Amino acid sequence: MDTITQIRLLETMLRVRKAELQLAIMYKNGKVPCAAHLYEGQEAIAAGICDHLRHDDCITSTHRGHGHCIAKGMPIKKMIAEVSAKKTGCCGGKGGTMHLFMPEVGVMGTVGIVGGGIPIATGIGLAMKMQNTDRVAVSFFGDGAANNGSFHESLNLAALWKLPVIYICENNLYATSVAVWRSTPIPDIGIRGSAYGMPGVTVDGNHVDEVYAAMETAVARGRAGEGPTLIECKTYRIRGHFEGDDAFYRTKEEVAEARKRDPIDYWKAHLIANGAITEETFEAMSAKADEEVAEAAAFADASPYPEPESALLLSGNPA
Amino acid sequence: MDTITQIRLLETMLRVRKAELQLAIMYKNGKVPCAAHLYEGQEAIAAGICDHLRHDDCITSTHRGHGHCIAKGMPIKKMIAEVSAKKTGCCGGKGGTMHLFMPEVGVMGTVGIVGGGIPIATGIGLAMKMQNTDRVAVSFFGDGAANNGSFHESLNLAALWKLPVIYICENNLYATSVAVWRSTPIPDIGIRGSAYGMPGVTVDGNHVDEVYAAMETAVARGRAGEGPTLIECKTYRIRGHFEGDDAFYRTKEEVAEARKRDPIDYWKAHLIANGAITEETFEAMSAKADEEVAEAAAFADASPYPEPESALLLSGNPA
Amino acid sequence: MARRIRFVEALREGMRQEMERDPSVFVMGEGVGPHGSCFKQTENFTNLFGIDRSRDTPISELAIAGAAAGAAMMGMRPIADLMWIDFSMLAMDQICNQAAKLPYISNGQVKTPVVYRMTTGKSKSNAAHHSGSFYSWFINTPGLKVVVPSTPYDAKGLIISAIRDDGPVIYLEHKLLLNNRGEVPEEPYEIPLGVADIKREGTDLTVVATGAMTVFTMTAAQKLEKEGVSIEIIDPRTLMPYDKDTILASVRKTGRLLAVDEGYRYCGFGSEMVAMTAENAWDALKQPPRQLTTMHTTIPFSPPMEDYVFPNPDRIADAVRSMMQS
Amino acid sequence: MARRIRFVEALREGMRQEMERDPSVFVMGEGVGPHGSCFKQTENFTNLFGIDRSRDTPISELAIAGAAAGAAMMGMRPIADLMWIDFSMLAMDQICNQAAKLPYISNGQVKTPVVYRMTTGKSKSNAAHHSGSFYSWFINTPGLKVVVPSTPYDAKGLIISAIRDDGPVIYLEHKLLLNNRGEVPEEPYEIPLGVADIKREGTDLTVVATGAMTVFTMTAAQKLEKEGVSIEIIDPRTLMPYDKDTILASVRKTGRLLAVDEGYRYCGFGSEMVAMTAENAWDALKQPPRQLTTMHTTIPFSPPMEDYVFPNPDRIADAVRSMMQS
Ligand SMILES: Cc1ncc(C[n+]2csc(CCOP(=O)(O)OP(=O)(O)O)c2C)c(N)n1
Ligand SMILES: Cc1ncc(C[n+]2csc(CCOP(=O)(O)OP(=O)(O)O)c2C)c(N)n1
Ligand SMILES: [Mg+2]
Ligand SMILES: [Mg+2]
Repeated sequence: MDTITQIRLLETMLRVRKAELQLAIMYKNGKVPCAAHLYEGQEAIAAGICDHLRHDDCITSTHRGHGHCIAKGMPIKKMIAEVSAKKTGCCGGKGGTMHLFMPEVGVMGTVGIVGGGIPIATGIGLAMKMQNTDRVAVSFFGDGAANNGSFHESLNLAALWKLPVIYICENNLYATSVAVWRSTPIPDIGIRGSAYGMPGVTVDGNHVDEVYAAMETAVARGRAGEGPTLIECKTYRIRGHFEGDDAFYRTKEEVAEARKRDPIDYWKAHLIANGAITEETFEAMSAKADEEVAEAAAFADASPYPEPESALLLSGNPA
Repeated sequence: MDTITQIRLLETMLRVRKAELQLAIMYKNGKVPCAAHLYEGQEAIAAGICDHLRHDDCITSTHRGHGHCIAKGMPIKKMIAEVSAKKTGCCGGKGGTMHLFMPEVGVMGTVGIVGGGIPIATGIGLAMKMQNTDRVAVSFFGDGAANNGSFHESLNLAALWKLPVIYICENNLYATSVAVWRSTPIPDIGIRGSAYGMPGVTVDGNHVDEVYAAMETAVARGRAGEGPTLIECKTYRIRGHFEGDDAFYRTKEEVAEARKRDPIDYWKAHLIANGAITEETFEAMSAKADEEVAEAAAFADASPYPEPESALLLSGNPA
Repeated sequence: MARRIRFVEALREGMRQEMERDPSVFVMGEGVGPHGSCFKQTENFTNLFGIDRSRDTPISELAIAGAAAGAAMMGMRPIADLMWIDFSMLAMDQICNQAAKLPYISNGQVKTPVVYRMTTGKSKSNAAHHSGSFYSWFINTPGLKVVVPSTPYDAKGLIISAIRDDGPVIYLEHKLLLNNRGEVPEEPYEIPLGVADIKREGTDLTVVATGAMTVFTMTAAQKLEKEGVSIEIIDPRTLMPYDKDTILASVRKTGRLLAVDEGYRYCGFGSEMVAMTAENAWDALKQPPRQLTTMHTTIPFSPPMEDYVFPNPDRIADAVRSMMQS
Repeated sequence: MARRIRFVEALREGMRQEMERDPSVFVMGEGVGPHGSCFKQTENFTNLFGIDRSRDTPISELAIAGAAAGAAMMGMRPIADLMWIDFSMLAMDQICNQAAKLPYISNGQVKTPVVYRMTTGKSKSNAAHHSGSFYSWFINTPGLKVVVPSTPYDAKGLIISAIRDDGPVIYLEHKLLLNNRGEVPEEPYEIPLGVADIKREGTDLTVVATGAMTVFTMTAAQKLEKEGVSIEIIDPRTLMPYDKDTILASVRKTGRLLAVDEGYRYCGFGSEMVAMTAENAWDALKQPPRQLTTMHTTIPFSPPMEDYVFPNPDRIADAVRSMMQS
C-alpha cells in the first residue's frame, strides 16, 4: 500500500469518527429527532473497504450506516443535514438516520430492517453483471444480520450466479444487547462462505491494512467476474447500540479494553512508525476533519425543515 | 443392524411405495382432487430415519410427505382417505395431500410452503428440551428448501440452543424443474452443517443402511442433549414433480439410470444375499403391503365426503 | 374477427414484446427458465432470450424479491415471478418495506420498476397454502400498485403497463382464468393503470368484481337478466389505485352496490368498496352497500368444503336477488 | 384510590403473573433476556425465571415465529416478541400461513397458543422501517386474533387473556402509550377478547378508535365538549374478532360514525368500520360514516412531515366538527 493510500485511509477514518462524534453532540442537544446508531470504533472497515470502490460501484448499508456513506463519498453535510431532518439532507428529510441515499456516489441505501440491504445489494450486483460492467456492489451488515434468512438466500444466489458482490460482515460482538456468542454458534462468521462455495475470510476489522488487503482480493475477484466474497471484520461497538442506550449488559472493563484497540490509534501509530506522517501531520488532518464536520453541522443547522405537505410527494397517495 | 430391523425397514419401504403407486392410480381415476407430489424412489429415507423414532418423537414434513407419515406410524388408510378428500382422513378432509397431521403418532404436519416445516420442527425440539424429555424432532425437507431463509435461521437456532432436532435434507436433485446444480453452488448440502457448528453428513439416500446408520448417531446425539444434526440424503425424484408433470426438463436416460438405483431393489438384494429373506418372503411382504393398501383405498372410497358447512368449524369466523 | 387467444398466452405475449422492445426487461423466478413456468407463462423464453433473461432461481422468495428491487434501482426492469401469492408471505419485507419504500425514502433518487407476478385465488383443492387472495395487504401498502386482470385482453395490456410503470406493481394471475380465451390484438398496447372497465352495462345494481369474480358475475348476470334484473359489472382491473370515479358513477346510476371479492371480508377489498361507496355516494344509494366474499376461514382441501367457502355465480345471483328484494 | 402504574409495567405484570402461574408460558425474542427488552417489557425476567424462559434469540424473525408455533403445538405457551411490527413482515409466513392455519388444517388436532407481541405505530421520527401500523393484514387472516390495548388496565387484562387463549394472538403495544399511567389491580384478571370498551359516553357521534388514537380522541373530546359536541368513544380493544354489537349499539344511539385509525385507509381497519356500519346500521345513520387515518404514504423521518401524515387530536376534532356541521 503506497503512502498516499495509507494517509487517505487515515483521513477517511478521521472524517467518519468526527462526524459521528458531532452527531452524538447534536443528539444530546436535541438537534437529531431520533436516537441514532453510531459507528465509533468501526471506522477501519468503512475506510478499508470503500477505498477500493469507484463512484460507480455501489453499497447498501444498515441502521449504523453513516460511516459507510461518508467513506463511499457522500459529503458529510448531506449526511448530517439528513440526520437532523433537514430539507437539504441527502433524502430531503424523508429518509433520516437509517435511510440514507446518494446514488451519484453509489450509496444505494442504508436500511432500517436488519439484513434488508443484503438482497438489494445482490440485485445491484445482478444488474451490474447483466449490464456487462466491471462494477462491484458491497453490502455492509452486522453479526446479527448474519443469522437472518436474507443473508443465506442472498449469498447463495450471488455464489450461484457469480455476482460481483462483496459481503462485509462487521462483527462488533453485539446485536443490541445480545452478545454474538448468544446468537451465533460458530467462532467466525467468515466460515459461512463455505456453505455457498464462496471465499469467506475473517480479518481484524480494527486494522485497516488487513481490511484493505482482504478487500483488494475480493474486488479483483468481483471485477473479473469470478464471483462474490464474504469478509468478516471483527471489531467492537464502542458506544451503546444507539445514543441513549446505557449498555449495562456489558462491563466497563470490556469497553475500556476495546478502546485500547482503537482503529485510528492503531493506524496513526503505524503511519508515524513507518514515517508516512508525523504527529503534526496527524494534528493537521484531525483539525481539517474537525473543520469539515463543523461546517457540515453549521450547514445542517442553517438549513430549513422540509414543508409538511412535501410528505405526500412521491407517496403514491391516490387522493 | 439385526435381522428384524432389516426386514422392518424393507416392509416400511414397501408400504410407502405401494401407497404412493395406489395414489397415482387414484389420481388418474379422478379420486384425488388435486395433483399430489409422490415419493417413489425416496423410500429408504423415510424408512431409515423414522425407524429410530418413538411415537412420542415428532416430525414435520413437506408437500411430498405421504411417505414420512406412513413411516412415522400413520395408518395408510388415514392418509389415503385424507388425500382423497374424505371425512375419515387424518384431517377430516381439511388438510389434504400437503397438510397431513396425526399428533398421536408424532406427525406434526406436512407443510405446503417449501421450508415452512423447518422452523416448526425447531420449535418442537425447543419444547421437548424445555420439558426435559429425551424426545427428538425431525424435519424432512428437500434440496430446494435448503436455499430458503427458514433453513438458515432454524439450523442456527437449533445449534445455538443444542436442540434435539435432526434435519433431513432429501436431495432428489430437483426442485420442480430446477436441477440442484442450478440452485445450489456446492456439491453437498451436508456441508452447511459447518455454518452452524453442527455435524453435517451426506449419505446415499437410496441405501437404507447408510441412512439408518447416520440417523443412529444423530438420534443418540439428540437424546443425549448434545444438539442437532444435518443429514443430507442423496436420492432421485423418480416421478414428475407432481402427478401430471411430464418432466420434459430431464432426459429419459437420466430417469432410467436412476431407476436402476431403486432403494427397494437394493435392499431386497442385500437381504436376500445375507439370508435375511428369500424371494418368497419378499413376495409375501409385497402381497401383504398390497393388501393393506387395497384395504386403505377401499376404506377411502367407501368413506363420505365431509359436510360442506363443516368448513367453518375451527375457522375463527366470528360471524 | 380478431384473434382469440388464452389468458396465459396474452400475458406471455405482453412480456415477450416488452422483452423484445427493452433489453432491461427480464424474468426471474423458480422454474421460469427452460421449463417455462408453472403454467407456461414464460414458455420458450429461454430460447428467445437466453437463460439470463429468463432466469431460474433457488427457492428464496425474500432474495428474489429483494434482488429484483436492487436490480431495478440500477436501471433493469425485472419481472419477479413468485409463483403463488401464498409464497409472497416470505417476501413481504422486500416487497412492502423495501421495493415499495425505496423511491420515497430516497426522495426520488431511485426507482424500483419491478413487476411482482403471482398466481392468486381458488383453483381445485389447492388447500391452505395454495389458494390465497390476500392482495388487500398490498393495497394497504403505500408505494405499490396492484393489478388483477380478468380477461386475456386486460392481461396483455396490463402486463405491458405494469412493466413500463416506474414503480413496483403487483400483478396477479387468477388460476381459474389462465385458459380462458378472448380477443387480443397482436401489437403491444397499454391499459393505463388505475382505469376500471365496465364489463357489462346495467341499470339496477352495480357489482364491483375483480379477477375470477368478474367472470363469475358475468355468469350470474345472464341468469339475472332473465329474471328481469339488470346488473352493471365494474372490473377495477387496478385495485390500487382504484378507479373511484368510474365506480361511483355507476353506483350513482344504479343506486346499489354489491362488492364481490375473493379475498376475506375483514379489512379486505370488499370492505374497501363498501366503505368508499358509503362515504362518497351516500345520497345516491337506495339501500346499504353489500359485499360477498370468501368466508373467513383457512381454505379447506375437500371439494364440498372448498366450494362452500368461495363465492360462485349462484351465490352472487342470490346476493343480488336479496338486495333487489329488500 | 387504586394503584397507578405505567402501561409497560402493567403489561410486564400480566406476563409475570402468567409465567408464575403456568410453567409452560415463556418469552422469546431479540433482547428479552438480561436486557429486559427494548422498552423494558421483560425487565428482571431472567432473574425471576431464568434465561430459558426469557430467551434471547438471534435476529431470525421467521424462525422465532415458527419455533414459537412449533413449541405451542407441544403444549408450551410462548410469547414471541418480534420487537417492531415492521419486522413481522419477515415472519408473515410462519404467523399467517402456519401458526394461524395449523389448528384448522389439522382439524383441531393441534393448537397454537402463541402470543406474538410487537410494538406498533408512530413514535418520534422512527421513519419508514419503524413506524408501521399494518395490523389490518393480521385482521384479514383467518385463525388470528388481534389485540390493541390503549390503557394500562387493558394492557394487563388483555395480555393475560391473550396468553390463556388457545389460538395465536397478535398483541400490539403502541410506543406512545408505554409510559402512560393508569389504575391497575394487582391481582391477575382477564379482559375477554372480542369485547369493546366504551372509553367515554356521548350522544352526538361515535368515534371508534384504537391504541394511541383512543387517547388522542379523548383529548379531542374535551375540546369538543366545550363546544357543545358530545362524542362517544368506543375502543374495540380486540380488532379481530371485533365487538360488532357494542359498536353498532353506539352508532344506533348517536347516528354518526367516525373511525379513527392509525393504519392506512385502503383495506384498513377504518374502512372496515365504515363498511360494517354502513352495512348494518344504515337506517340509524344520519349521515355517511367517515374515517380519519394516516395518509397513504411511507412514513417520512423529518418531524414536520411526520406530524403532517398522522392523525392527532386537532385533526380528530376537526373531522368531528366537519361531520357535525354537515
Ligand atoms: C429485521 C429486524 N429485526 C430486528 C431489528 C431491531 N434491531 C435494530 S439493530 C439490531 C441489532 C443489529 O445487530 P447487528 O446486525 O450486529 O448490527 P450492529 O447494530 O451491531 O451494527 C436489531 C435487533 C431490526 N431493525 N430489523
Ligand atoms: C415457499 C415456496 N416456494 C415455492 C413453492 C412451490 N414449490 C412447491 S414444491 C417446490 C420444489 C421443492 O423442491 P424440494 O425442496 O427439493 O422438494 P422436492 O419437491 O424435490 O421433494 C416448489 C418450488 C412452495 N410451495 N413454497
Ligand atoms: Mg453487531
Ligand atoms: Mg428436491
